[in-house]
Amino acid sequence: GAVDSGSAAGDSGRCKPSDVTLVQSGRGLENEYYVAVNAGARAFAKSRHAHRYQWIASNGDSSKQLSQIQSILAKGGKCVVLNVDPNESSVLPAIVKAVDRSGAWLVTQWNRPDGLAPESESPHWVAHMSVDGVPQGYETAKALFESMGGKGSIVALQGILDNAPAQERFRGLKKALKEYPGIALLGDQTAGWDRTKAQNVTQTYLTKYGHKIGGIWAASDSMGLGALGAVKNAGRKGKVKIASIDGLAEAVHDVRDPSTGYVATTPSTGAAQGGLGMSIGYAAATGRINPAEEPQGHRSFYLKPLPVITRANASSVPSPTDTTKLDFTHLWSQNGRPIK
Amino acid sequence: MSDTPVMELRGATKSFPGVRALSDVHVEIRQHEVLGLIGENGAGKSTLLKVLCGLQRLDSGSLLLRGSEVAFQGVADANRKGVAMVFQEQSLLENITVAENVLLGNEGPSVRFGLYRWSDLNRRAQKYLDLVGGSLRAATPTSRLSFAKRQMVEVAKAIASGERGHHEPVILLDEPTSVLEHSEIETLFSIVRELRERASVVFVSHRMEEVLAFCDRVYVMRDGGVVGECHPADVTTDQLFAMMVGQDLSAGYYHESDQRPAQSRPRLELSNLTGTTFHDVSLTIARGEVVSLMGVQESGREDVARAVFGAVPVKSGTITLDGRRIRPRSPAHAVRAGIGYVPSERKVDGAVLGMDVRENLTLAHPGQVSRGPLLDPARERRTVQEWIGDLRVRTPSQHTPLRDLSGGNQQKVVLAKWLLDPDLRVLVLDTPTRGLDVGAKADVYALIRRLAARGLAVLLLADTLDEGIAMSHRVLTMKDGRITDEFTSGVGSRPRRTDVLERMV
Amino acid sequence: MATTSQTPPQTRTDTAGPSRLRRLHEAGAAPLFVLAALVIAVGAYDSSFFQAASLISLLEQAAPLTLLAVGEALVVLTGRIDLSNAGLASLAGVALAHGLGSWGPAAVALVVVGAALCGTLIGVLHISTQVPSFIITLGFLGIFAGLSLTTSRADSILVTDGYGSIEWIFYRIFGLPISYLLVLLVALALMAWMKALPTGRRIRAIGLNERAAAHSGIRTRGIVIAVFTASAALAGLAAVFQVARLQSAGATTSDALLLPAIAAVIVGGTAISGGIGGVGRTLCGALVIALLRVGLDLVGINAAFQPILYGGIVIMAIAATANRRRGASVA
Amino acid sequence: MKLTLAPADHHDPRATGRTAGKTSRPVRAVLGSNAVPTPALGVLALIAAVMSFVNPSFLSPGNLGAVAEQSAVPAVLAVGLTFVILMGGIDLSLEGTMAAASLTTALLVANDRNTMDLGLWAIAAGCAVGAAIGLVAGATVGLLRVPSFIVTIGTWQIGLGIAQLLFGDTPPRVADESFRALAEHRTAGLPGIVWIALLVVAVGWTLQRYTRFGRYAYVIGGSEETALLSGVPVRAYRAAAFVLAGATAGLASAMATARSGVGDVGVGTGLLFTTIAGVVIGGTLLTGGRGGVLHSLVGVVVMVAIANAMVLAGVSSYIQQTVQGAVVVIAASLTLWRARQRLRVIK
Ligand SMILES: Nc1ncnc2c1ncn2[C@@H]1O[C@H](COP(=O)(O)OP(=O)(O)OP(=O)(O)O)[C@@H](O)[C@H]1O
Ligand SMILES: Nc1ncnc2c1ncn2[C@@H]1O[C@H](COP(=O)(O)OP(=O)(O)OP(=O)(O)O)[C@@H](O)[C@H]1O
Ligand SMILES: [Mg+2]
Ligand SMILES: [Mg+2]
Repeated sequence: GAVDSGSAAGDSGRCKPSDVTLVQSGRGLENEYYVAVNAGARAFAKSRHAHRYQWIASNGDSSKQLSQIQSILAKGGKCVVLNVDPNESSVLPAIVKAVDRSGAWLVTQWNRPDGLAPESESPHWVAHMSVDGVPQGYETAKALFESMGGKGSIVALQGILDNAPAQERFRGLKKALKEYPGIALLGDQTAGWDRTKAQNVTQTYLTKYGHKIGGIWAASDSMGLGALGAVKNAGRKGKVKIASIDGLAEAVHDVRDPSTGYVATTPSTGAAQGGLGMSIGYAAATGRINPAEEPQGHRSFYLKPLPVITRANASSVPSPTDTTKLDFTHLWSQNGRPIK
Repeated sequence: MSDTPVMELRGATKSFPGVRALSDVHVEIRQHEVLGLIGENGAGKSTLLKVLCGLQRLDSGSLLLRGSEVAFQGVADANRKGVAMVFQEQSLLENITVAENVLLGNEGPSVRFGLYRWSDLNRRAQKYLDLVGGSLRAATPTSRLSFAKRQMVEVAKAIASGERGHHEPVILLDEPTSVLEHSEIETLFSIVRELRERASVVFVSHRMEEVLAFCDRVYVMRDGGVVGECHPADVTTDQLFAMMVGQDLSAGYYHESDQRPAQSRPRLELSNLTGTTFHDVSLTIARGEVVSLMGVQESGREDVARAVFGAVPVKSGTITLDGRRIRPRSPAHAVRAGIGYVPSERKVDGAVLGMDVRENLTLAHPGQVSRGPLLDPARERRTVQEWIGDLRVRTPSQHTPLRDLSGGNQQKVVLAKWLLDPDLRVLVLDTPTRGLDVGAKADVYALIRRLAARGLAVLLLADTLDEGIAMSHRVLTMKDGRITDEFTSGVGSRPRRTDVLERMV
Repeated sequence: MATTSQTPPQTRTDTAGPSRLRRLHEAGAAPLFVLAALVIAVGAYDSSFFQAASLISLLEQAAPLTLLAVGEALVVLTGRIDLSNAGLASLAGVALAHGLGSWGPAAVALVVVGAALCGTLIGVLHISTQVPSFIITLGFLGIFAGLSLTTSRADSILVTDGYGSIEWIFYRIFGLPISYLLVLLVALALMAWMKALPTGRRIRAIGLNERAAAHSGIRTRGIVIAVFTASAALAGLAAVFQVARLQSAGATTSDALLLPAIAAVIVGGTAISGGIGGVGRTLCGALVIALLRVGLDLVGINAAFQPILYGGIVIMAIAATANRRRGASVA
Repeated sequence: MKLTLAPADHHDPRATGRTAGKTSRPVRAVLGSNAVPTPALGVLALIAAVMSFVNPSFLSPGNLGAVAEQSAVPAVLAVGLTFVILMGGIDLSLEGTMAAASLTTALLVANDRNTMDLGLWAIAAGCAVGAAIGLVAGATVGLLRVPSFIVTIGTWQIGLGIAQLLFGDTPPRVADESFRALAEHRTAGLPGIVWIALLVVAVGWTLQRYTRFGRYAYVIGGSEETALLSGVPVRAYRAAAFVLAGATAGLASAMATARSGVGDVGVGTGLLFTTIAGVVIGGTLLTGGRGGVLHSLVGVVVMVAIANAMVLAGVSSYIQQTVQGAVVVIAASLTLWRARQRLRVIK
């Protein structure tokens, strides 16, 4: 493997629950998704009766994220449990290396470079979980195409190009497009997950293609909502259908309202990623599981795909920060297919 | 007319790090007089004026305005009390109009409720501009004015500032004539003469003749003190010189006896040199020869000098140095070919004011104080000390920032920067004595003679006609970008001023 | 006469000779004091910070930032700014990650030289078009970002083959981090260069009065180009460090180091108007910033308050270290 | 008396101002003066000319309206920033300031988080928050004599922190229809925010031309020393410029919030690049003293038009940043080309 095996290879953790420090790392709490992640992780911390829990924000700065983690490890030692959403996959090897060297416990989310996996690297990298963007992109696109009656033209807004979920989601869209020959993709642009940029790009598309556009697919809700703003301002609210991914409260709200033309989004996975990720790491640190002995499907996996949110089920969707449904005792209850 | 002086300084003392700029000075400015202030560089003239106008505070001593002691809160405060100054360096802003400059900080009724009333502003400014003549228009952007016109605007601005108070103003003029031409100086003097009717004027100049012709009373300063007070009627230029420098210098002022005949071998040759502001300029300077290039404004002489140094582009023609053709595309090329250049705008082009004396001295030829590629601090210290001694640079130490030296001493450092190089072949001097006191000037003249004797070719753009004639072996005149004539000028066979002048205008 | 060059008489307030404190300040002591104060403050909250592991970890984290900051300091000394160096480091990182597999150690040299050439291009464009460095390098920031995205195919690249040739940078020798020792070596070499050769003075002269420097025969254009080249080469070196540290490279990996690197230069006491400052104090400044980036987490400050504190402390640190000598612009 | 020789009339090569008397025709005089951002207008014309071949819908009224709408927010930002830059400073904090103001505004109009309903007064509150952050920067620059470049990096973070504190769990959604209408309702074919932007530009231009604040901005940018000597309270004016820049950032943020309908910490993302590049391309010098509000307006429109044109031209997302960066370099070179001169110092 690319990372040396640490000294504690094969051991499970022996930390006393009271010694464990729980650390959740992500971009920042100005983002609804991370609020949900934080809520999930915090809920887990609470369920284990208030161990030390810390949220650290990378603010989109990879070097800073690595530095924060290295500093916390230098100070905290073996009983640190980290649930990390790497700012970009390129910082992950270094994080794994640092964790492995200090004997702490790591669970990661979303991004990892090709060729790097917990099962082949280190027992201290307990697990990597992600959400499969392909079915998300596929299902939302299908809902969009259905709402358009299976024909017409769409434009697509991509996420930051340098990002695996963005690519997976777009792949899902492509897959759906193949199944709907009546639907044409007029163009796609990145709006970098950004609402304002999405609004500007959509506005430009609307002037470029005019009434040809019957639908907009966006790789994230924030961009979908930006697109909705542009559609509204162009006076075409309801006539242009929109579908996107992430389950932001506002998007769910708009899906409920038929006049917006917002047809689909996906449920938020933040709380599950925070809570379950933390509980898996904690289980390893306290010796409840021995990562080295867990099957591959427990080390690298996608969360179970959840049904998309459409108008039919929108009113029953729980809030993204709702953690009551999370079951921290059944560590693998949400596992979907393994990541190869 | 009352007897109380308008302004008075008593026991005024002012020190800067390492320098005592004023020591126990007592001066008074009387009503409706033009008071002259002369003295060598660093004598404290500008400091005195700055104290008078509120720019600097006294360490000790007192300042009296119309009989009562004052402490100005700053220039603006002094303005409000009727004291205004034209600074030695021009301080107009070129990105605003003339009117705005004249009334800067003094817009008064032209700004109502925070809003500019341009017509009113222009009208009021025009009033002051008309006072100084020269067909200045208030609404003109300042960037479009020539240097001389800007000087007039400065005077107008000072009058405007001074008249803010309820009394007759005191106007302080710090070397206002140094950049002006003959006719402009005449204009300035007539303005000041008129001004005398309703104001008091303090006038600083290095030109004795001006001071004598023009002032009612003169203070002579030396080393931060007033060493004499006289009335122009009673003294001669030579006496003033003597008083200023503490010895009789005027005899050997230009060091004419030191002029050595030029060698025959040519050093620098320009042939048919053409640039944007000069055409077909051909001239030759032999080893050991000083050639002065004379011309009025826009004659192109300055750009010829800069072209030799690679600072302005040449369109056609050739420059030959010691028989080899050179094409200086930048000053760096020229320097490597052995050319040195002392620019006219010392503070902008010549000196790095934020660096110390030592670093400035060795900036152009660090090789002279290095061992191999490495600077040799010991050798550097020694060399710099030698030059400081040789040129009598007055500085507290080698490590004093150049900013803290007086103008003349700065100029000496700028000159010495080139002299460090034993291989220097050509020295281009653009008004090297502008703003220098007579003592410093004499030092510079002596230096030029010495350099010529060493075999250098010197191209001199003199500050005055006399200087150009007295210092050179040959005088070339330029007009409208072309060379118009050539005069030889040996010891005892100097060309007549009028002849030279005729070919310039 | 241009208004920018006008030097009307300045108000002088200082009458005494330079006091010892002032001389210490001018020698660059202030950044050291700020650094010490911060270290003590963090240590007071959490004494485990004084453990060797924590301090060494801090040095390691500071290494790439320091390289960028030192390069930036050279540019800032001439009165210019380089907004592109962090973006260039990202691009160079991507190039290195691609190259290491097939070229091995030679890729390191190639990347540093390639980065340096990018700097030369920036310098040449800046000089020949006479467009302010701020805007040229802002443009190149965009250009580099786009190129990183294209060359990385918007994916991060794990380095497996050839990683051995740079991995050692983040080893430790006798417990000391090789990475930071290398940075020190580079910095000391630059300091010696600046001190013992005329170049250092020339750079400062350009920062203080470029026209006078040009009129003294200094090849100002060449030096400015060289300085941008050096900054870019150090950005390339920083990229090597980043790849060694991360074992991978992404299109935006180093982008976020831009403002911290500039802050490090200024906190170090180098005047943004040029001419005053140097390399050594920038080392200090970089450590201050590196510490600030993680210190607030170590102390356990709530994430939402962190930016406010960070901003406030940076401002105060600079207020303490800024050189307010006359002639230094404060705008 | 001695006769003196003055030096040749020395027009400083660094001055970008042009020599008088060379232009006779009034049109040329106007275009040649600094009053009109001629080169930036030229760049704009160039973009239009190229696009009329590539994709003529660029010049359709609908798309021009889109460009106007997308320019509105950065244009308002640019007005405030122009005064800071005119005085020789810079304000990098606007993304952080916008974040704080966006949250403030969204939480003060009718929203889904609390029961506030200040209506359009919330815009004033947003401006006030921006102005307060600007005041921190201005006061720090003035009192501590620290370069604005770095102070505003600090206040940027402070603004972000305030925004994060206000964010809570979800972005506050704007429910106030009259507030949203600023972006959605069209008058004479253009949404309200475009008219607001035009009004702000007009006010900015009036400030620049007819007020002490505006004229002294040129004075301070021309020479701080001279300004001080003339009794201009430089610190106060400089602080005022930062306050103005903060307030316009607050207003711009309110406009962007009306457009997007949520209080968003990322509301200003990318606008710093657009605005500063726009201001410089317009011809306002970063060293201060030259340029103006109209220049900045044109520069910002150039930046927005480039982004718009690239989408219309179908330029791949991968190279858009590269193209934009290259265009910045080229446009700035064109803008400043005529001022090139040997030994000219540009930093
Ligand atoms: N926007 C402006 N910016 C700068 N200056 C202006 C502006 N508008 C007007 N001015 C100036 O204000 C002056 C007054 O304008 P007006 O048209 O009233 O001139 P005027 O009174 O006829 O001329 P004057 O009184 O100067 O002989 C104009 O000459 C012009 O110089
Ligand atoms: N009609 C006028 N009368 C008086 N002053 C004027 C007039 N028009 C312009 N000015 C002044 O002339 C100067 C240059 O004119 P210009 O119109 O170019 O000014 P600007 O647009 O404010 O600044 P810039 O030169 O940077 O574009 C300005 O300072 C302005 O105040
Ligand atoms: Mg003087
Ligand atoms: Mg204008």
